[in-house]
Amino acid sequence: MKALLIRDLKLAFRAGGGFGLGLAFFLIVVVMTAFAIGPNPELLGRVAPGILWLGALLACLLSLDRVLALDFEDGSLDLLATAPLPLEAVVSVKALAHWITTGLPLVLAAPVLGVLLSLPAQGFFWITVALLIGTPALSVIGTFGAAITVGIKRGGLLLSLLVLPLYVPTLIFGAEVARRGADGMALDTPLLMVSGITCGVLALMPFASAAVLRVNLR
Amino acid sequence: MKALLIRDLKLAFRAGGGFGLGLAFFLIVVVMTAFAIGPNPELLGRVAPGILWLGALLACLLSLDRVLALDFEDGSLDLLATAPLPLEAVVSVKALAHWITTGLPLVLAAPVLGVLLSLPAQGFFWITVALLIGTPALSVIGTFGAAITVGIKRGGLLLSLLVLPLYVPTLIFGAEVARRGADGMALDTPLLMVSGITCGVLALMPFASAAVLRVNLR
Amino acid sequence: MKMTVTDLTIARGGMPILAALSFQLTPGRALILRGPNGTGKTTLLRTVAGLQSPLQGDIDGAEDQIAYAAHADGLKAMLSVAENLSFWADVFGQHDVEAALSIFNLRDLRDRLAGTLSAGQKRRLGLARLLVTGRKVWVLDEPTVSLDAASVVIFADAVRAHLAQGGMALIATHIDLGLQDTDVLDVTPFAAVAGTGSGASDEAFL
Amino acid sequence: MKMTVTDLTIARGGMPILAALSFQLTPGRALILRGPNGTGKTTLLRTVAGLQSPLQGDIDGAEDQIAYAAHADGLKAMLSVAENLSFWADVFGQHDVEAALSIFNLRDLRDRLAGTLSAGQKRRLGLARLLVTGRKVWVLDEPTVSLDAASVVIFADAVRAHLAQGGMALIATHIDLGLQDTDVLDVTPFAAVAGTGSGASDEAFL
Amino acid sequence: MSLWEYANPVKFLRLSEKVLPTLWVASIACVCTGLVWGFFFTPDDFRQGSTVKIIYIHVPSALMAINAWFMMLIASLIWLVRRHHVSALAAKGAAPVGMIMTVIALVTGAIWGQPMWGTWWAWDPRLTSFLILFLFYLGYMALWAAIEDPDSAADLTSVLCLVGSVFAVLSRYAVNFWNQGLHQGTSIPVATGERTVSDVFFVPLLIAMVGFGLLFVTLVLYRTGTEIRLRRARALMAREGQS
Ligand code: HEM
Ligand SMILES: Nc1ncnc2c1ncn2[C@@H]1O[C@H](COP(=O)(O)OP(=O)(O)OP(=O)(O)O)[C@@H](O)[C@H]1O
Ligand SMILES: Nc1ncnc2c1ncn2[C@@H]1O[C@H](COP(=O)(O)OP(=O)(O)OP(=O)(O)O)[C@@H](O)[C@H]1O
Ligand SMILES: [Mg+2]
Ligand SMILES: [Mg+2]
Repeated sequence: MKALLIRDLKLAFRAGGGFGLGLAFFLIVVVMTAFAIGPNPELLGRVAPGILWLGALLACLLSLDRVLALDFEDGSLDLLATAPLPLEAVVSVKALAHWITTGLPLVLAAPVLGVLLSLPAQGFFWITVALLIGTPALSVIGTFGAAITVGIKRGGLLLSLLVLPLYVPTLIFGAEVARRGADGMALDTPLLMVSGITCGVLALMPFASAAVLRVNLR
Repeated sequence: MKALLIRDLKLAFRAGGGFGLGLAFFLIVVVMTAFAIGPNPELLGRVAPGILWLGALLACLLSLDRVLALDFEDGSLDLLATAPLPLEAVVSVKALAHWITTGLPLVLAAPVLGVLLSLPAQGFFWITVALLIGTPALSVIGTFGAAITVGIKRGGLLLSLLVLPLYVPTLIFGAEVARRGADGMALDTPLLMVSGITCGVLALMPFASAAVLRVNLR
Repeated sequence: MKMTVTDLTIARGGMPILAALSFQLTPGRALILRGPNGTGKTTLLRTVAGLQSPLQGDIDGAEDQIAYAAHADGLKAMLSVAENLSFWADVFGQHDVEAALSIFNLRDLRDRLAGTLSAGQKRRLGLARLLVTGRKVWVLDEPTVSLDAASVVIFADAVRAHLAQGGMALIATHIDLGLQDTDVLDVTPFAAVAGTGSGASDEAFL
Repeated sequence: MKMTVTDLTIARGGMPILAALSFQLTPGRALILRGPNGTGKTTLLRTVAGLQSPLQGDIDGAEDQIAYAAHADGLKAMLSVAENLSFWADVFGQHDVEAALSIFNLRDLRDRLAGTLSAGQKRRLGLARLLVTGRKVWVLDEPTVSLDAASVVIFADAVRAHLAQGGMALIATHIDLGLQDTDVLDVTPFAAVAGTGSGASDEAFL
Repeated sequence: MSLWEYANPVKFLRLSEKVLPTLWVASIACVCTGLVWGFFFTPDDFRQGSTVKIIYIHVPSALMAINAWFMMLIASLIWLVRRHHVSALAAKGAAPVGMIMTVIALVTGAIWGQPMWGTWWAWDPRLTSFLILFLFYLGYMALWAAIEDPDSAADLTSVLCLVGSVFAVLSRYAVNFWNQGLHQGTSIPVATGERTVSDVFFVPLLIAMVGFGLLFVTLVLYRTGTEIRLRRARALMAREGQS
């Protein structure tokens, strides 16, 4: 398992997949939104938390199709399936690797981008917290989507079609936390919900993903 | 050339790539935005034109990595390069196919989604026009990006990184057209700019794409 | 311990392609699968390796014993030869890759990115992987594709060594591997006759 | 018309691997490239096919004459066998694919999705592509990989027929194709000696 | 004789062929009576005017849209547990019907919203969750379309349906939390004890709902039959190609 994690991280960095790209994409989406919406800072400030979440979500999404598809194409998955470690472990490790290379950087970058969107001062802390709690769910759910679409060549679009609806609850509560944080309102309910979703997903999704993956390998 | 176009369209439909997916993704992005920003219709109305453009842009983006990469992986590109038709033609056809399967549906769907974002009544016509004029540029520029990243496995993320900045002018002017249209202001300047960009890109990009592709093939 | 396959029926795309197939793998011996293109060798190997489930029949003594190698070598273009190999070694709980490297003389290529290898070199690396799995049963699908004569000999020696240590091998191939005293199984006669594929997913509809 | 390669030097990854290579293809004759793994056959073929440019030397009489077939067959999994073939036929301005289909007996597979073919069937389809290009010079990289004996014979016949019509063929292979009176070129002696790769992109830094 | 024996495609076909004609007649009759009655023989609502009549399409379709997904969920479970092809195909056949129902509910709702709320669309929780339901239908069908091997497709879509249902429920709550809407609550007696609609409107509505229910069953049976025949043809052709 450790070997797998290390290898995935290595690959992410070498193949120009990891860290940088997700971040850069995040940045671009945010900037683009600024362009698209127009320079009005007050307006930007109001939509900032949402846009940050949206950006994070899309950045995750775009890197999802590399999670399993690459290994499927070059046969690594077949070999891993015959290897001693259970598929559940494999998908979990993959999700973890995806989070480290995508989710984590986003969390760290969010405050900086918040500045670009003139996010209200008290919002910074909460957007970070919300993302920190929410992004793991995104990675795990995403891995499930990747496992379903792994057989389909370049299934990127289908993947996002399947995954995005599953992201809805996380997004809503996450954005709610951020928005309320920015407006300085009470936010324990949404915060609880996000944490709940993340925990539940972390606990159960890997089994679903592994099951689906087995189907796709046969 | 006709053969190539027909084949690409066929593949787009069979491999579950074409039409539907791009649309669905567009729809989802819009819905997600609403979740992220909040249900306030007045606020949504103001960001609507921008969001619609952003959605169209991302939908294009996500389907870009299928444009050339698939043919590269299974060796078709090598064979096409040794075939009688010039690479310029090949990339143009590919761009066309991409527009037909992605850009066109987006144009048609935009007004409907405008409803969801409570876009002001007079905005509908102009957002459609703006997209109709703008999306071809997106496809052609995107094909260029695809040609650059074709060597890289699952270069989807890198691709979007390279392409999005190139999209900025189109996005800005396109969104401007839409916004001014929505506010009922004069919009001939941005309209001219968008058309100009599209024409220029259509005329010149294919050569750049073909050149880049040649480099990647060797 | 030995591996027994009894009365196996396998399918692709919902239709049985090989039926009533039985054979045995005994330590120290290799079984060569032969048969024209499209008879179902690959499918059979995948089934034995547990990558797809048989329609009927069962496979005993295979669990966690099998090292599978197919057309796709599972190499990462962006990892060096040594890294690729040691990754699989770790996964299978082994440690030294030097032996494997030198046997398939990949020593001087060890730091080259796998993506820059030639077809044959890639294949050699793929085969070297078998040595670091420490598994007893090798299940190989056309292992010598695009290997030159010398490398084929190297491979044959590797198989012989593996058998000598009480290993087993199930190999599908079209060309002669120069392995002595191996059992040969021609799968052609087992081709499933239409309609006999009881349990095939589509049978229910007839 | 013939095809002449004079004093060719080719490189991979910025280092020359074959140098001072000269040969000729004459109508009606096939040239077999031999050499151990990693000597540079594939690179040579790609250069001849115009997919990469040589460091030195030149290739005459090749432009728009070459049909290239490599490890990757350029097949679309989601298109049927017939569709795949007729696409390439259209691209090369040819029309009937029936002949090609029947020669490589793919008739009964014609409506099967290419993605569901077995390794050998895929390869046969890839070779059938050559017939619908109508090109005079065939440049083939290990064409018989994963073909069974019968199919190898079919392929050999196809090549012979092509040559008989005044075609030419440049074939890299490790196994014997059973083609009579062909010229054989072993590329091993032309392996570039380190440092002689004048013109190699990195030379400038030395 | 257990119900399961109709899990055999052939038996199922025979049965459906027997019952389908009657079902067609019955469902169409119900729908027509319900709608005609509702449209022409009920007084205009004092507040909503004649626009209220759209309820006779809107509500039934809305209900069916939800029930369709339930039915798919159950069918998927049956497939995963007992691997009866019919149930998998039934789920496959139900999806488009359900999606159409969703679209109808959305469209009629939107049309209704124009006079009632003065807007075509509002991010009301129920409306929104219907939009999400629509997305789930889209994904589900896209997945069916994208995979060639029918059994894998059945497995994958079933799992997706299970997971999807969980998240659909989650989303429902999320949306409720996110925005308290203007869409009125349910007032069907079965749903809540008392009712807010007077009999005059209610009886035809009931008939219409029954009609839509029947129509749904009919369509699903019909489509399942088609799917089965397709698979059968496929099997026969495969057999041809083989022998
Ligand atoms: C696109 C938008 C809409 C959607 C998706 C939608 C969805 C639904 C759903 C799911 C039901 C559920 C049936 C139930 O639980 O009782 C329903 C019932 C109903 N809807 Fe809508 N609706 C929409 C718009 C509207 C509008 C604009 C109106 C007009 C004011 C409206 C009025 C009703 C009424 C009166 C009922 C019956 C509720 C009851 O049982 O009394 N809906 N709608
Ligand atoms: N989805 C499918 N539908 C119908 N037939 C299929 C499907 N997939 C594979 N087949 C057939 O199953 C047969 C077995 O394929 P397999 O790859 O096992 O053959 P093989 O013995 O490995 O051939 P080769 O020697 O060429 O590798 C082939 O004839 C193939 O055409
Ligand atoms: N980027 C690179 N850097 C250094 N060497 C490289 C690079 N790419 C390829 N090579 C080397 O170039 C040589 C030629 O490769 P090529 O594929 O032409 O060999 P080949 O004759 O086709 O071998 P095979 O018979 O195995 O197919 C190989 O030894 C390979 O290792
Ligand atoms: Mg095979
Ligand atoms: Mg080679």
